[in-house]
Amino acid sequence: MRFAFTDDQKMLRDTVRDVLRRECSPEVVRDAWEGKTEGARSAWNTLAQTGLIGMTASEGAGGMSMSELDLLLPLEETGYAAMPGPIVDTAAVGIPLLEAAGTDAQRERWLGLAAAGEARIVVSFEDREMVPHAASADILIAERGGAGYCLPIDEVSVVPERSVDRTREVGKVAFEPSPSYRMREDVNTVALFALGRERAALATAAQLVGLSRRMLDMAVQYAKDREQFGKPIGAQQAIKHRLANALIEQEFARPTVYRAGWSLATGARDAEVDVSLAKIYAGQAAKFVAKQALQVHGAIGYTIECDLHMWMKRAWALAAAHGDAAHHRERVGRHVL
Amino acid sequence: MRFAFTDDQKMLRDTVRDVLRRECSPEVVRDAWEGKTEGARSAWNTLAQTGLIGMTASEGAGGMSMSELDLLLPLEETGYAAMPGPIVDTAAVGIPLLEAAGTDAQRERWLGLAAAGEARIVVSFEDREMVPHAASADILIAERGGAGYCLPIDEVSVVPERSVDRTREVGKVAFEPSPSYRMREDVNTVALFALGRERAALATAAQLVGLSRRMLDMAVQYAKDREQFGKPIGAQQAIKHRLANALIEQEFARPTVYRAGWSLATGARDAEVDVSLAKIYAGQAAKFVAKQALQVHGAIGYTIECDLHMWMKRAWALAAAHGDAAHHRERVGRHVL
Amino acid sequence: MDLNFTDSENAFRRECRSWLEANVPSQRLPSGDTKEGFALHLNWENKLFDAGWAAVSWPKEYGGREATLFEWLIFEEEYYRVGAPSRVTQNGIFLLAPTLFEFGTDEQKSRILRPMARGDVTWGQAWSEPNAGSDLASLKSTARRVEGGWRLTGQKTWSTRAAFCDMAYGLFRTDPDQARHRGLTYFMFPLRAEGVTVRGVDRLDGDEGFAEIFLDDVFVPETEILGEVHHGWKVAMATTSSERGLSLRSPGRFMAIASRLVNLYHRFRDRSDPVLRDQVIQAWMDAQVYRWFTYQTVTRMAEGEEIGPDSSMNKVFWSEMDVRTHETALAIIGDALELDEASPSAVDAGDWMRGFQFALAGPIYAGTNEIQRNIIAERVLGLPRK
Amino acid sequence: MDLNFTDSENAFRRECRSWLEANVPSQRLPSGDTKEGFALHLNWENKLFDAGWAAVSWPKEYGGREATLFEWLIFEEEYYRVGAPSRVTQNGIFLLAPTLFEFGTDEQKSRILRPMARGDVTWGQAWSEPNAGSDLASLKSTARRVEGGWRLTGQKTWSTRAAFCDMAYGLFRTDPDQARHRGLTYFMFPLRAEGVTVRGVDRLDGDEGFAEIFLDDVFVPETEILGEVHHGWKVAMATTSSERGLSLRSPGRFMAIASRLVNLYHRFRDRSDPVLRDQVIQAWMDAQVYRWFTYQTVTRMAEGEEIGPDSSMNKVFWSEMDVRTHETALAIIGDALELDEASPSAVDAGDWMRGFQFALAGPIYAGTNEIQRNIIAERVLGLPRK
Repeated sequence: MRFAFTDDQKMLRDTVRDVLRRECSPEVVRDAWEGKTEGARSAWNTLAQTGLIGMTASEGAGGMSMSELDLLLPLEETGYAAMPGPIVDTAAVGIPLLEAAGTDAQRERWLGLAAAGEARIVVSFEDREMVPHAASADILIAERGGAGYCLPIDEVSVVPERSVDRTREVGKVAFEPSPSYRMREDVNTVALFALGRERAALATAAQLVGLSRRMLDMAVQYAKDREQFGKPIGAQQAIKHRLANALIEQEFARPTVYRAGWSLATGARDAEVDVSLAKIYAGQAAKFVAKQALQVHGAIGYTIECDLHMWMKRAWALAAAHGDAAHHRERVGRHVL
Repeated sequence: MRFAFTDDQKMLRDTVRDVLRRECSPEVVRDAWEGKTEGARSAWNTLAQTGLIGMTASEGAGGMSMSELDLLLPLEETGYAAMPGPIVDTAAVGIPLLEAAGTDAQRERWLGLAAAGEARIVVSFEDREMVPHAASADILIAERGGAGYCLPIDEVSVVPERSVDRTREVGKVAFEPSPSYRMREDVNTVALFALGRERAALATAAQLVGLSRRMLDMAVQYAKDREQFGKPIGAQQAIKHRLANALIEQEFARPTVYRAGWSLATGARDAEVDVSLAKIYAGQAAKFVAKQALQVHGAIGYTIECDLHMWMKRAWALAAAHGDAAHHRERVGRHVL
Repeated sequence: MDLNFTDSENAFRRECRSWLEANVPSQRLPSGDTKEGFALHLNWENKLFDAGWAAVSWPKEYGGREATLFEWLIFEEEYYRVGAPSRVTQNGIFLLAPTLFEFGTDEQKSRILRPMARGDVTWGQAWSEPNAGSDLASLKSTARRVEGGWRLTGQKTWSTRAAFCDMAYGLFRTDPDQARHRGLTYFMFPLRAEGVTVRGVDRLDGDEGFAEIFLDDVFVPETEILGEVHHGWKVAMATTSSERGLSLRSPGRFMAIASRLVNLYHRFRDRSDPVLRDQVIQAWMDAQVYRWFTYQTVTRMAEGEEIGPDSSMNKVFWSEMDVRTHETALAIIGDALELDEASPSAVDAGDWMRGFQFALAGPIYAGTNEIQRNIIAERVLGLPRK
Repeated sequence: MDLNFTDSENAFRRECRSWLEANVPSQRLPSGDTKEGFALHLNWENKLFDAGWAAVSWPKEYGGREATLFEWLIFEEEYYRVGAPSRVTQNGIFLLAPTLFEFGTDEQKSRILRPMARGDVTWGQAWSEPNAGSDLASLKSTARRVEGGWRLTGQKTWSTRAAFCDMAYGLFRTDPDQARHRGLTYFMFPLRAEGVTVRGVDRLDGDEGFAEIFLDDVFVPETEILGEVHHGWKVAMATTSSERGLSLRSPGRFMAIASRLVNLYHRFRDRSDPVLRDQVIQAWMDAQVYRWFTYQTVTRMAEGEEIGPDSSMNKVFWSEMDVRTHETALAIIGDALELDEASPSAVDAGDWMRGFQFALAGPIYAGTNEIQRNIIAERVLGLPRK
């Protein structure tokens, strides 16, 4: 029993953290909100150059064969930076699906590009036609009627919707399920997409932890800086306890996410229960931290001139994505009771 | 629309308050805990002499024909004092039931005595064999198989149980449902007992409000008196907010109980929904205030040398009695959804 | 205690209801916190005033109906029940007007009230400054006495809808030798005068609902002072206590939201689990309980009692109830909660997310809930200040 | 990261389990916080020690097994899983012993540890005084130097089980010229010596679990000082941080309670509504999450890291989880919740109400949760003290 990441895993996290600190500042996120995505694209490309977009691809395909567990800390950092773009869909879900279920032609055409960060993948599970980043992606992988499809985005109808988090560029996708898009039929497609759902939920949970950490950092900094009645508001016990509670929620969510990463990576029994716990606690923590951070910021946090709102809105969206609390609690309930 | 008690109702409350302040001190409650019930009996008798035990009886039977609404503030005071004894069963439920459903002989034998406080009534609803104060009561009124029974307690088998609140003297009652105990058959027994249940729930809610008020008073006083780090603990913002939250819970429960009293007294439509709200909010508030009061008292509140525990334990018992939160929420749910 | 409405109260309700049902715009107006929406809302406010519904509790001479407090609550219940547009005049009618009635001269009242209620002259509040939010007494804007009046200088912020308004009101330090609560004066001032710059600030929900106001030696005549010079704090406290109390949040608002929530639950029943069902019940119950609490308070007010710090309990309760209720709605909606009014697939045009964001401001504005809890603890429970 | 137990850890678990299953008393012992129950519990502790399970992490020379931290957690999981008796020796083994290992002399360790772990000499803590609870540094008891030792005078309170114990430990002011944290010394002292009066105090749950200790010029030899004279604060902080940290509350305890709750739910399923079901799920999940959090912390400790103020997060989490879990159980039980072990109709002999009352102490003792939150805010988040 050893509940800690390896030095390699921490080094990878540090690399991602450094890249994002340099290239994905709040200004870059703010630009993406206004449709100016050059900065975010550039951060994506730098991550790709260091091999981080394709890290789950096999080494033959230009990747590092990394597991769900290896992916957690890098994804947490993308949440911390509120990085725009379909990194969950591409790195955590799409590339492994393409590799496991893509036809030779599909893999040949797309896998290397995806692993190099040059083709962005979005994934549409059965009955989930609403897909973030659909319009700006290059490839859609979709599950329809128990079969897998893989097609270039320009052959997909994408009806734009609008998220409270403008960087998410949500769209409703539809396409003709033509045989030419079909993925392999000699694999257990249903099981592979089911695994994809687990990976999506887990990866989202990791991002939620990162979002929490950043919002808490912002709130703590603000509480130290902002003075009222002649002293920093962070000296008030009500503010202290609010932020202490936020930290507790966040810090208990973290190992829960890490545990789920280990379970999925090692194929542990009841791994899906662990994934549900991860999603529930990470979503709950992020929403809770958002609320505390907003209250600590007061009216300033209530404007879009303050960066906080971009993190809060991402948190609200992700807490509901890939199974909201009700969905995952029901799954845990069936296991426990 | 006027949401306030009349001067008469407030005067009655003041009378009860004065009697209980004099005759039902914490020492009297503590004595009752240890089986020494003389003091509590004496308080009961004084309340009876001022007409307050029999107030719901008709004037012909020595009462004041008072309504469920009139009864609320006096009962709230009995909660404030944690008065031992079956006052809810006798005054709020038993006397009206006896008067409405008792045979001439039963009424002749018991009603005057009950109204004068000389015969204490306990009530056992269908499927509720656990009855507080059974052993020390004089009369049992019971609903069995849709019929009403009224009999002297010495003809009832009472198997003693023990409550966390020792003054409640809970017992399990059983008796031979002989025709000689039958109450009137020419009335709607089921409806009358159903009304009795509403009255029991409402009266209990009123007592819960009184319990809350006393626990909060104790906690506020303690927070003013107890010093730590050189100043009263009540100067700490965490203590302030804890007690402010307790006050809010309590003060929103109060009008909810009063509304239910008015609804029952005037036969308002959906009165039972109002009763459920009253029981839910009063129970919730009392449990919440108990928890805050205990935390404010710290270790001292955790001993039975501190009076607080007698109020807390009464609150826990009453919050679950006559329909717990789950029961009443379900009833409201059926109305709303 | 009589919790039935009187015949005349019922008649009043019928009159409200039938007028509102006949006149409320059938099309939802765009948000009143945007420039175009603000103008459309003013049309509605004109109509409301002309029919005598803009300020039902005001004296008839100013366009009101001299309604009782309970009639006012009835009006609000009906107003929200029918889903009528939000009131862009509220910072005038509900915050400034009560202060005018208490401290204003006859000249001020007859000049200001009717145009305010009709929406012909619109008012924003100018309480906060960048470093004086909850700690209002630390404000730094000044007023300097000049021939025939005063000159105002300073910066105000979080002024709701001030980007679209004509006038504003706030406190300025008139005696530089006094500190904190002393030496302040309550001024009304024009937003479109020389020396005034108003910069809109987008809120969380994307609307330009806030503004910053920069004042650079702006002239206002003597007639624009409310109450006495140097004694503005007392005047302002009357306004903020009405802001914190009943006026902004009548029970009708929350009863209407609870009804909409019940309706939402029914529409999504197949995917709403029993826990969500219970939260819907809770929301409905909370709105009821808030109603009884408020009726009790209004009875005390109607009978001449001062409410004082008790109103802090209202503020904490409704603001946190409002957040919970919207959270429940979003949980029912599930992952479509993120879609806004520009989305074809949005549930109820994204209203619940918009309402949620608006609700999140509740625990912050009009005195944060931290401050309200301090007030409750110190002034109601009597706990020591330090 | 490897969240599988190793072969040797699994072997350790099997060994614990089979010994415990064979030896745990089949009859529930009466509460260890009563005089008769205490004696029966000591019999059990003897047996536990003789089989080498009393203090698994101790060196073998003192009767331990030199178990790793994870093996200790495994032992605890098995201990609670099988429902073994609560440990009346815990104030010795889990609070005093770690301090002895850190600050004790060889003579002290070889004299004190084995009898402590075997339950032959029983230990109570004597931290609090009537006016020094959370503010421990304000204590007033004194120790005066005399020929060959010291004389202790003062009053201690909230001493768990001290009414039945042989010895206690606590801080006394040895330098009257120093204030607060300075000039204090950590003493071990006899409870049955001349000048000591112990008065039992009944707890909320009716057990005589607390005691007050009155000391009137009680002699203790020099050998009973732990650490240096006048430097007791540092020694005490080591104890209280172990009290606040892992030692009192291993995950196994809460996993066992969660399992019992699931079992209770199944038995009362027909009257448990879906909301209660959800709360049962929550309780189960919280115990899991607490387990992962603790495993993460224990890994850090095993790798030599100092945990420090992070342990305050454990304390807040488990203490509030424990209250919630018991509240859920009581809600399932319904109005029979009030019946205690003397009642024929009590559910599970009233254990849940008893456990609830015990749980309510969690947010109070070992540093109130208010203090823990201050620590988290100031020492982990770095917020300003004043």
